[in-house]
Amino acid sequence: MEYILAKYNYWIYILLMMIGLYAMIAKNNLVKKVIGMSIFQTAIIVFYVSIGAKRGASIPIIAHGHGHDVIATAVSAAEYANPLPHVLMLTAIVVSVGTLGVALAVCLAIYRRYNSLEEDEILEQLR
Amino acid sequence: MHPPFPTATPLLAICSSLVAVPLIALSGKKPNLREFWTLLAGAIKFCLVISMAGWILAGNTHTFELWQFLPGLSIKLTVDGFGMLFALVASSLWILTSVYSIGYMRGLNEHAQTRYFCFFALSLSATIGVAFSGNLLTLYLFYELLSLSTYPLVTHHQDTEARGGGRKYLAYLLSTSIGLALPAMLVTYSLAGTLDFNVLGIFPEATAKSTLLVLLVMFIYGFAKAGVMPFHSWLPGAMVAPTPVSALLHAVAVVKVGVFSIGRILTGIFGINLLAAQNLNTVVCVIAGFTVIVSSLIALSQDNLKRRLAFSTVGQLSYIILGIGLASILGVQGGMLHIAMHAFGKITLFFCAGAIFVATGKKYISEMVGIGRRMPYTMFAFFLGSLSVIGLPPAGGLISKFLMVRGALQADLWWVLVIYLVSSFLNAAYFLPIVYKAFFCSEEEALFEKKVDEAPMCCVLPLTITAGISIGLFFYPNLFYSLAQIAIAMP
Amino acid sequence: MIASEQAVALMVVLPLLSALVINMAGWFDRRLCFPIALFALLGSCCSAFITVSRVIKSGVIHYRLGGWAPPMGIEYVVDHLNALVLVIIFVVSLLALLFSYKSIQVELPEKILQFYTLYLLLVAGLAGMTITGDAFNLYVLMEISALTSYALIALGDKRALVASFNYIILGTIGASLYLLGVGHLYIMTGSLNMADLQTILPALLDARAIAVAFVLVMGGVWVKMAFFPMHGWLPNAYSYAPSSTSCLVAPLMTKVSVYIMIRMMFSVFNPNYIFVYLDWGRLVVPLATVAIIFGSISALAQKDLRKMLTYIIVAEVGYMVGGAWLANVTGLTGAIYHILADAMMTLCLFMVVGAIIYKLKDSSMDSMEFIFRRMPVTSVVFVIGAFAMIGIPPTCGFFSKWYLISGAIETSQWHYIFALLFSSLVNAFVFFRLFEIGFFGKKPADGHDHHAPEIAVSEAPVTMLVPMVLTALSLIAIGIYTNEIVTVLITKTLPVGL
Amino acid sequence: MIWQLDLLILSLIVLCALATISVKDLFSAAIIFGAYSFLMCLLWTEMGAVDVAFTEASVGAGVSTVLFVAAVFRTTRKVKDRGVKRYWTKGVGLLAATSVGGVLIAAVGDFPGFADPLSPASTHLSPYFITNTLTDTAVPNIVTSVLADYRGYDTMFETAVIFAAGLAVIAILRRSKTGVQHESREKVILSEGYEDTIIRLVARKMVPFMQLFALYVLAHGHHSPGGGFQGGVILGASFILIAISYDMKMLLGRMSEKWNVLLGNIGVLVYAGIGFVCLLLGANFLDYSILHRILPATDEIMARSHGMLGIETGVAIAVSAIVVSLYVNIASQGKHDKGL
Repeated sequence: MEYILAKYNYWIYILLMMIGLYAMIAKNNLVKKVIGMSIFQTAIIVFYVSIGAKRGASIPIIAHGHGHDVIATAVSAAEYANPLPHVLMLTAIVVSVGTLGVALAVCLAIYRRYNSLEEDEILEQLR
Repeated sequence: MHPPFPTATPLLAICSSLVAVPLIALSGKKPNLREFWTLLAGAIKFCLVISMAGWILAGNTHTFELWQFLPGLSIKLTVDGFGMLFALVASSLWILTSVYSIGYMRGLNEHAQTRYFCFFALSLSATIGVAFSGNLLTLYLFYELLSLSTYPLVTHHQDTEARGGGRKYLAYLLSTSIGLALPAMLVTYSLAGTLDFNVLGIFPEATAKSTLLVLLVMFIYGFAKAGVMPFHSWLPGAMVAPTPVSALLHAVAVVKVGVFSIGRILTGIFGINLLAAQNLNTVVCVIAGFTVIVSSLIALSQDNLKRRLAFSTVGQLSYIILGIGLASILGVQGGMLHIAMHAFGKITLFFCAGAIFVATGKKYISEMVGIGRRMPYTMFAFFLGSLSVIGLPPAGGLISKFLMVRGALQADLWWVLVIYLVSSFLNAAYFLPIVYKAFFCSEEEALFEKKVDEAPMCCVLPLTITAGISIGLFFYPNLFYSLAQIAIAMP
Repeated sequence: MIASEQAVALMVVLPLLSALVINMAGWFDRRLCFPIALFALLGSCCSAFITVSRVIKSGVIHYRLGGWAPPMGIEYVVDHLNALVLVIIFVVSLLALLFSYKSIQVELPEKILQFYTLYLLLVAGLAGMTITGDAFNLYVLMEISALTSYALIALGDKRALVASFNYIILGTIGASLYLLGVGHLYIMTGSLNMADLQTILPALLDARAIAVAFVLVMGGVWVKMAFFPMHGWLPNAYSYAPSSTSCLVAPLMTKVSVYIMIRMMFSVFNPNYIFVYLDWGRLVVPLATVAIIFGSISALAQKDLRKMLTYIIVAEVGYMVGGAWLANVTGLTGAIYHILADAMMTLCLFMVVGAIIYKLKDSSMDSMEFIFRRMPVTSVVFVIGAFAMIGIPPTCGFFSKWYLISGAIETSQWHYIFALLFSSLVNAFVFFRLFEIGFFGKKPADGHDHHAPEIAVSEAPVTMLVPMVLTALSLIAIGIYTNEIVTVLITKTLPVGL
Repeated sequence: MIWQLDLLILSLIVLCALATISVKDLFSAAIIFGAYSFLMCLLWTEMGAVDVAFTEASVGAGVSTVLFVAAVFRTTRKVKDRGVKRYWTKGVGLLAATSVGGVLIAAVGDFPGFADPLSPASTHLSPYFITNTLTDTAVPNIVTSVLADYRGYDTMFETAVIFAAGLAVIAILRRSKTGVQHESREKVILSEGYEDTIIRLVARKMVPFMQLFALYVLAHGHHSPGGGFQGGVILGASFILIAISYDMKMLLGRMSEKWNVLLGNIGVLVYAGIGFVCLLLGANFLDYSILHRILPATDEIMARSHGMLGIETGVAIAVSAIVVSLYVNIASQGKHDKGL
């Protein structure tokens, strides 16, 4: 029980990932696939951000630190959350919105040509 | 004492016809100029080869490393007795075949003659390359080049039959070389660490007999140009090619390259000591002996002259493999010598078949009754050629067969002797009736609608010469014989 | 000298900057796009060659981006292996660019601007993937190359959109799996720098999470390289794309992915872990065998030239994966050499098909009819490319097979040898069928001395012929210089402990 | 961190995810997906990842939702249910999902406990960033300093990704110019039916504040959550608001397609250009400290800070322009005639 509770974030991210992956592969509607893709990507973000969490730490912005003249006060690493996963995930979010845009554009172009968003109908027209 | 050996001569000998390819291609509009290039390249090639012969006969070998492809493995040219023997045969016959081709192609007004001569020159380069290969990789390279450059020659007519023959040709040759010879070569390399030919064999002593056996079988079948059954059927199929192609490529270049390769592998990769010691020579003899007998029997039943010649070739090739496979000194010498003897004899026969076709348009033996009166020179040459192939005096074939028989005795393989005798009898049985019908049966006029005369000069001259050489080799076999002796002289 | 030190950075920066410049200049005059792209790639090419010579002379180059020491900052690491891959990337992209000059004017006259911008971004992404020493940075660059290739493929004919959509879905799965794998590495080690990871990982051998990280990274990369059974997206995507896109994408994308697989296997994990501790070579090599056989048989069944080539790519990916997983030096050498060889072979054949499409507006096998008379230069190039694919010496295809088979012999993986030989034979069959159509026409001629119908020579434009001929020559040159390439570049990169 | 709250949000997220992939109406799916993103945003704030939360709020919940809605609006809302025929695909999907899930579950056992301060991730690299950000770069927001400087190379390509996406959407969707003019002449005011004075008034009044806030987020990114991305997205959102409340012509009148792409281009160019200037000055690519040679009254550390501001500005320009361009093209199917 403790094993499950201590890592609940990780269990949830796996669940989200499975939902997203299932939607990407099994859904017939293209927009649904794209939604699955977004869920899949956010699941990874959950994972990374969970890595960055630190018990008893504050947000990764150094308090009262304006300019490098006042750095006499030593900064303790334990006080602040791990910033690296946050940075990585900023990048990942932006990348995912880029992918989302392109995927939706392709969906629209497909709809314009085949007048359908259902995969099987499109494949039938291609045949 | 000979002058120092020019290093690059073997390379030049290979390249002389390669250089001719673009020249031939560019002068396609002017047939005379084109044929001049062909003949010039042939003459240069022959001179280059013969210039090395003295040096080789003095007991030297020459190795020339051209390019290192892989670590410890290079493109390497070696001139030794065996290679020299083969190169001499191939380059001398090329000149004759070129003359003959000119007569044949012009006589029949064939299409795409430029393409024909281009690939003809290319395939000769590959043949000489095989002859001078210093290691198995180089040999394989030229072997593949030969398969590819002869494909357009085989499919020359471009009709359904030619295309079928061409497909079969490539399918057999490529699939065996890629599927059997290449992996066998790689396994050999990983076992021995080298692929350079060495009369002592290159395998380490610890190699298991079963491995050797598998490799041996893969090599023999892998070089399918040698026509060992059951990978022989491309050869009759490829008879759709124009006759000069059949003559040169299926009496000399292609098939002899296959046999030469197997000979090289038996003597240079395995080494005859190993073959004899491990009793592997029996395996070779069984495989080759089977082909000898079966192909001779098939040849008996063929009516198409070229097909009969083709099956005869299949049998004779295995003769050579049988000789080398005996793994006794005399047997190997006989096998090597038979490459030359059979080449001159068989090319005469093919030339004759072509000449008959040019003059009369006949392909079938049953239609050639009494033709000897019309084409006496041709049919007499045919007679001499068949004597050589059967191994009767006064033709060169006798000497090589005699050596091989002695080799069988030397190797203590009595049953091989039986194969030789039976097959010689069969050879006689499928050749001599043709000659008999041509000369001694009453002429049936109905078979020849119009007046038939000899084929053009260009066709008759080469076949007369080769027939003459076949006989001449009976009396003066020394050149080839001493080359063969040098080739197998154990250090 | 500064210029040669900065050449490392310029390789990636030049295509990126020039992509932006092209986009700006192109809004004013479209004719500016091509020359800018050409100069940028020429510059990158020169930088790549300078870098290679530096690597050969003085060993591995580290370049700190932003001046930060790794593992804090991101660094470029150029060793012999990725120097080779970088040269491949820039040479191929330069040749493909030259090739695209005419074909793009016919196929996508309205999208020239976007095409060249995306093209250079793609090149920048591929080069960045190859050069980076940071596992996460690799993901970002993987996405940029993926995103641009989605778009470039979607510009193709009417079926390209659906193919591109499938590619987006599967490409995203692949990249995400990779990212997840990097996440697992990060949670276990706290580091993202490849060299740093390699020093930390041996202490964590027993952790199951590390094995999972390895599976995820490999899974992601395999999806990206279309390794069987994750190959489904590739054939359609590459065969419906505009021909100038497929000339760039087909030779490079899978090859760079293979390179990344090798890099992850040996520069992040180590051979001891993969082959001794996990011992998964026994699982992957049979899969590679299946990939090769499947790819070859599918290629045999195709009627369309490009479709056929794409299935050959699927088989070739099997070659390289199998070679890398043979767990010996020879096999890995073969796999790396095959990256080079296959990139050039694929480029060669795709350009030939591109030229045929340009001239005849058709890529079915029937379009090859009398091609030898119609487009003699193109068909000679085609013959050389086909020989390389079949593996006929002295083209480079023979030598990669040589190494791969030797490597398999050393480990007695006979099924893999069989698959390689089988695919060579199938390639031979496939290409000779085309030669026959190209040489003699579809239907056999009847009669003895017929003369084929008169067909005027109508060759592709010079801007297509030049890169094609250069590529064909390079196939032979690479084959002839095998020994040099292997000893100077490849053997230097082989990981210790193999 | 309150684990009860955490758990509550996580379960809501899973519910939303399930709902969004199972509803039959795509419009609902898009809206539920928006809710999903907002919940994510909450979760991350709660976990201390404020910058990620900010980005998710603006990018994930904001722009993504708008794009989804626009796409659905342009195509169809209905999802046809063909459950019967698709057993095979569903089987593959289930198989893939469970196998990947199984592999992932196998790994979790080895993970350090959630939020463990002694985990490798918290002890290996991050302490360096936390303790040295002020001495190295004089930027108190560690996320900003890592994003824009320590890992500035990542961020440059991230901007390039966005730029590439914008360009890709144009390449895929945009139709020829002649066609556009032709169609827009026919339908002059297309959003007539949606005309609503209150909305327009509120929107018009909001836009300047949004833009001001965007500039604040950008400029203050060194000291508080935010930065180029967030600022850029908000700036872009203000333009999208105009397009939604009025019509696309009004937006395009203020910011033509050409300028849009050019701005996106310039943004990335500012970023890469600053990096390139560093290279020209003799330092490594993106090594801003060298900029102190050309910037007045700065030492090497402040040069890094200023360099970051420069590239963040570039990012903001690029992101805002590309977000608008994404919206314009997707909402109008590349015809640039009408929006939502």
